[in-house]
Amino acid sequence: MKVHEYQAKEIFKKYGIVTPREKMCRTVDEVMAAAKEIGIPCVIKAQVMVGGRGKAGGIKLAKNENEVKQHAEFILKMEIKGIPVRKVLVSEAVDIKSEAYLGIIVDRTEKKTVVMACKEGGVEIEEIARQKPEAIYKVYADPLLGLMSHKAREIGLFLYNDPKMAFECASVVSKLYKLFIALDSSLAEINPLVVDGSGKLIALDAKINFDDNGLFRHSDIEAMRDRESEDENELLAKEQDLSYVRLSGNIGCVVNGAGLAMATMDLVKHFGGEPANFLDIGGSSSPEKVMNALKILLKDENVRVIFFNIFGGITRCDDVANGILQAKEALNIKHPIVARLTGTNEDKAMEILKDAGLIFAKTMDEGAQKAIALLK
Amino acid sequence: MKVHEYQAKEIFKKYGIVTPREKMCRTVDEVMAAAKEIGIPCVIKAQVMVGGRGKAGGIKLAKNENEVKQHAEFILKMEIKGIPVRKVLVSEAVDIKSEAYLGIIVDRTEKKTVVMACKEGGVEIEEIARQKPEAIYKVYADPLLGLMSHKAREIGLFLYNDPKMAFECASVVSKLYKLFIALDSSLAEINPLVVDGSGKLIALDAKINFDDNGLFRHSDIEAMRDRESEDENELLAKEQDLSYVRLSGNIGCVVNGAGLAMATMDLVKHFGGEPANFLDIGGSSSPEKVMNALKILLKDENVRVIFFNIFGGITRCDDVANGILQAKEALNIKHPIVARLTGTNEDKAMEILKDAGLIFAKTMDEGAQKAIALLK
Amino acid sequence: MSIFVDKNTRLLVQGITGRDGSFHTGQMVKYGTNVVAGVTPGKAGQKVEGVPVFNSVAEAVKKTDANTSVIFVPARFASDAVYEAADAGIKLIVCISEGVPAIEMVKVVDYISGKDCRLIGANSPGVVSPGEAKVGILPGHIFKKGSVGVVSRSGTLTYEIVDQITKSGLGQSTCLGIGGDPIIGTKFIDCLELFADDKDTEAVVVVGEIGGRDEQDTAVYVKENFKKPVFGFVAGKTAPADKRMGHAGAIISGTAGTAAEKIKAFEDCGIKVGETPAEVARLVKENLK
Amino acid sequence: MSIFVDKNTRLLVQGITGRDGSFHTGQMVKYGTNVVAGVTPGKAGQKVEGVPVFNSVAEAVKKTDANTSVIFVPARFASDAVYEAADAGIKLIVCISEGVPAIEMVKVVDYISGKDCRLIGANSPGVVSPGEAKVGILPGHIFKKGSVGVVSRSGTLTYEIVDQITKSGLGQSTCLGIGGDPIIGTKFIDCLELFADDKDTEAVVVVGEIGGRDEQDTAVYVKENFKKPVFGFVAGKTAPADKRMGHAGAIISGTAGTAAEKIKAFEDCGIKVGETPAEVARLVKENLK
Repeated sequence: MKVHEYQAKEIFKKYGIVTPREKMCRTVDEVMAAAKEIGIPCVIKAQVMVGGRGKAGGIKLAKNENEVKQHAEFILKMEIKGIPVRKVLVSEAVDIKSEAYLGIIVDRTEKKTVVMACKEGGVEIEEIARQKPEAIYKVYADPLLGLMSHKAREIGLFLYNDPKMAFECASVVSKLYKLFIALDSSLAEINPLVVDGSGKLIALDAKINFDDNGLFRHSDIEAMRDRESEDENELLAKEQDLSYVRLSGNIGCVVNGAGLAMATMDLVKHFGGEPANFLDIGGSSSPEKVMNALKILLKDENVRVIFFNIFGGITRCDDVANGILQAKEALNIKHPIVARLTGTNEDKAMEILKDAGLIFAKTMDEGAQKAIALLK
Repeated sequence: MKVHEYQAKEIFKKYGIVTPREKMCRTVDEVMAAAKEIGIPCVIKAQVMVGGRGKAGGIKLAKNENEVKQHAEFILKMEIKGIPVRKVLVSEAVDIKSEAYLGIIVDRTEKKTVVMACKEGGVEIEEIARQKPEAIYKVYADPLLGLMSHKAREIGLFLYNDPKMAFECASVVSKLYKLFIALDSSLAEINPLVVDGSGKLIALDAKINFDDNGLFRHSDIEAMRDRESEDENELLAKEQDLSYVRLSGNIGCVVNGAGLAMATMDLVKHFGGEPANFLDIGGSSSPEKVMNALKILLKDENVRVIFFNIFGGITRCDDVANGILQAKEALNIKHPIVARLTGTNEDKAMEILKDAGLIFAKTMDEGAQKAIALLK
Repeated sequence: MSIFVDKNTRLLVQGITGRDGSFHTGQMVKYGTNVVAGVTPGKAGQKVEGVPVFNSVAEAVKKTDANTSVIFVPARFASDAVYEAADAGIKLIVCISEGVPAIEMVKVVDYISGKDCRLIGANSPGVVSPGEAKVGILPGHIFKKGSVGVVSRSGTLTYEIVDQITKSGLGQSTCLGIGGDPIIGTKFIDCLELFADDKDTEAVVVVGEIGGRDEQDTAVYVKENFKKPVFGFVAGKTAPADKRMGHAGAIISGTAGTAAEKIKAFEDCGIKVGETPAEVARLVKENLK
Repeated sequence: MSIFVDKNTRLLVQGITGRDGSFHTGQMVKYGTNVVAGVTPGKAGQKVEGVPVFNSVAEAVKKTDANTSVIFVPARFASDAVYEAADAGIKLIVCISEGVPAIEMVKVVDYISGKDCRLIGANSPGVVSPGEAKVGILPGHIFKKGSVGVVSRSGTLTYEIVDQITKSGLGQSTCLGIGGDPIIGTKFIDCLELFADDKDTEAVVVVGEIGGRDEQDTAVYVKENFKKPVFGFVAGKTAPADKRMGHAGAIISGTAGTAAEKIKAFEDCGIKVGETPAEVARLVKENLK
């Protein structure tokens, strides 16, 4: 789960990491008031959960009241990568002396939490990682003891020559690590971490992603979810224990298992079609789950054909068949349905579906090809 | 550092461990009021930080208002092992179905925190440890991961056959461990842990000792210190970075280093004398420290001779000598002083003290013997 | 021969009285797995599918000499279940539970590393050595004893590929899912090291997916160390960036962890990659004499 | 020969710029110890008694090949100092700092146990191999090269006994204080194991005190495993129960950990116990040919 910059900064503040004076606003009037409170010049930043806000023109310095108004009006009407900007952050214009990068993730290869630092701030860390990986300094936390003080100091001493700055930075690192662990984060990033004119360390930007698997124990974080910014069907799916991601194609895929669901999308593409979605109905599915899945799938008006690819293991094909039958009637589905149901109770499934007007396939290859053919 | 039962129970409550309804009182009137609030019959328990309260008559069941008054008057006038009872705890009379022992300490041999459980409650665990060690069930916490849930369950399943009770107990164990670690305890004990008539687990008594080395990070615990119950000279010594324990003899010992201080006491006893105290002036001593040490020592009116045993390493003998000289004058010390100062700058020390009227000794044996001889 | 599980496996089921635990205990017993014990704290004395239930793993191990454990408890209890099994001397722990937070897995994996114990998963569908033992939730009927090793980050996709391999006439030595989470106990390379020494394994199929760089590391390992033929598949070629595709570990971060880079790494290191599951089976069949 | 420290010791001082650190660096240098580096974060570039100061142990080790560290930092920073030294590959860490909470030491000791590293202390006065190296705060002038090993839970009491041994005409192979805290890195038995293999050590003096049962365990170890003569002393015969006698570890808990039971254990296992420090020196002298 992601949160906005302004939300991440609220968390930062709670953990004692210094952020600029700033205020989240939803309207131009709010922006005008906030700018007066914070002081002009100020920076107006679009709050959207995608990268590249700056390049898209979503971050602007306002040097006078007029510019505050202009920028606020402009940004609050923007769309960035297709996402409408509904909130902006009005932030004090910090006098930046230097910029650095600080981030924490769980490193899959080392199986440890890693703190990454780079003397260049404000850049895409993945870009740096590709182009000059040696510029990224990494320090691993002990899985059980956490990030020891000397490791936090190591980061500080890497980023800053001045010992006072280095130790102040070490303290920021320790706080960032503490919140990372306490909140089951998957990413906590300060980019850039800046030194201002008075030699103070400030987190100019903030990003925290949370591990979905840890959310059950952080209801306060779950409460921060900006439902407006997320795909409502994806949220709905999650609530019903389904896993759904919308794509831009027209062949709706219903599959059991995440790996098979991805492989099914790939297969549709392989044979020249365009998958409309990823949809994993999970391991132990019931007719209701199939019904729910189809409800979500059909909210996508691009969908023209539905392709069921079920490999029955724990999932029983007859359960899926019953679900299809019920949904077809209840939802009055007119879309052609290609069904490839194999494994546990596949014979029963065939019996259930024999008069349902479906197109059957023995293999997933056959199924994908038939689904594509139906579009012609 | 130790706290009273009522204070330990306040901590228990904060961590969710169930204790009886009860109230700490300082006067008979308070006890009468508390008993009415809590209900009669009730139990009145002397709050002193020594073992054997029960045997000494410091815990009494009051079955009616008259008895409440009688017992309160009696207990609030008691001395237990020389300690006057200044506070009592008025506690609901719990309907006890079974009693068990639960305790946590740091095991020196295994170098781990250990949870100990015994099906017999209300007994001295050291007594059990000596007489039937097999009756004590031990579970070690992982130093880094803590007490895993399955280990807490193991304790629960050892103490109770009924799974519901066992899991409730596991939860108590986890809470007790949590507070033990969080507060830098050296002992956390529930003795007895009882099951009441309704099948509820209640900590009927509570004991927590704290690691003095950890107190610097627990000002809230330090604030619980009952200065009335501790020897004021020992507290004063601690504040001045000295380590002092009063004994009952008449030869006051001033030594640098804890081991040597103990050995000095032992030596006095060995040659037939009685040490008045343990007093370690520490590693890097100054004249002021010697002065402070003598001030404390002389508050003990039993002291008739003072024996300095200093092995100069980091401690400089001339510093000690100057301290003696200054103190002798400032405090107008009339007691005979035997001085054995050896090691760093011992010649300078001799020079300083040559006209001070002290009795000198070359070895600690000689010093102890001269000190004893002075008493005759 | 085979790896991880075989006729010597003495299996203990943690969470045996739960819905999934009891159902799959039945399935594993039916397959012929030697299921010797189950654990659900507080339910000692019961039996599930004829298997005795104990209060703790330690007790179960003492009474039944179990050497392998499969975990079916809810995610929030899974890490403690692993600790309990490891503390009780279990040598192989297969964790089926899905949804364990990554930060907990970091601790679990570190703790296990100090013990003579291997963890597969979490979020693994299990391990099958056909004709020997089935541990986990994989459907037994698709397997056939043979010489192809299969190791995968996925569940049903593995079944699909195994099924096609079986239908092509070949069998499997051992098949397992290592789990779809970012932090897992056993990785592709760990399995390949064991397949390398397994006489019955003649070729290995590695089924990867988007996210992380385990496939890239594996490719290099295969090129440098692995003598038997390896075939690959990578799911998620059409997956968008920054979206979790079901599995917690299946996510392209920015531009890292794409299927394209994994496929390239495989091919650069001599691993033949199938475009579709069917093609993987075909490649194996064609290349195995 | 000797144990722990010798001519090969390349010493690093953690907290070298502090009051105690700088003073004792001078003392150690004067004794002839090869002090190669000091560490105080943020003070790199300075020199103390001619010894270069670095920002981190890792950097100091890289530049100077230090293999031993002595810690003089305040108690609340001591455990991190140990972690830092262990992480940097230091093989022997002598922690002088007094006042580290026991629960922290439990973690430190556990962490160290997984590394090729030994910790002496915390709350140790240090280690001296006369004529070779002095690490810590023990006063150098009382030592003389010889064949008696001395290991103690105390500081000045050790000096007293060593001084008397030296004055009796005997010398020492290695003398150390293991620290007066309840949880310490190295115990009596660990030292005896090393003294057993040290050709230059002919006899060992064990200086115990009240609290815990390390002396009792040591007694049994000596009886069963140790071939050289061992002499003992136990401080605190007159100490009252439940009072901490200076050292955090010197406390009789109820009726456990008394001097009497320790002396009995020593004597029951063939360790000759001196009633007074002077008697210990006398016993050693009389029994050593």
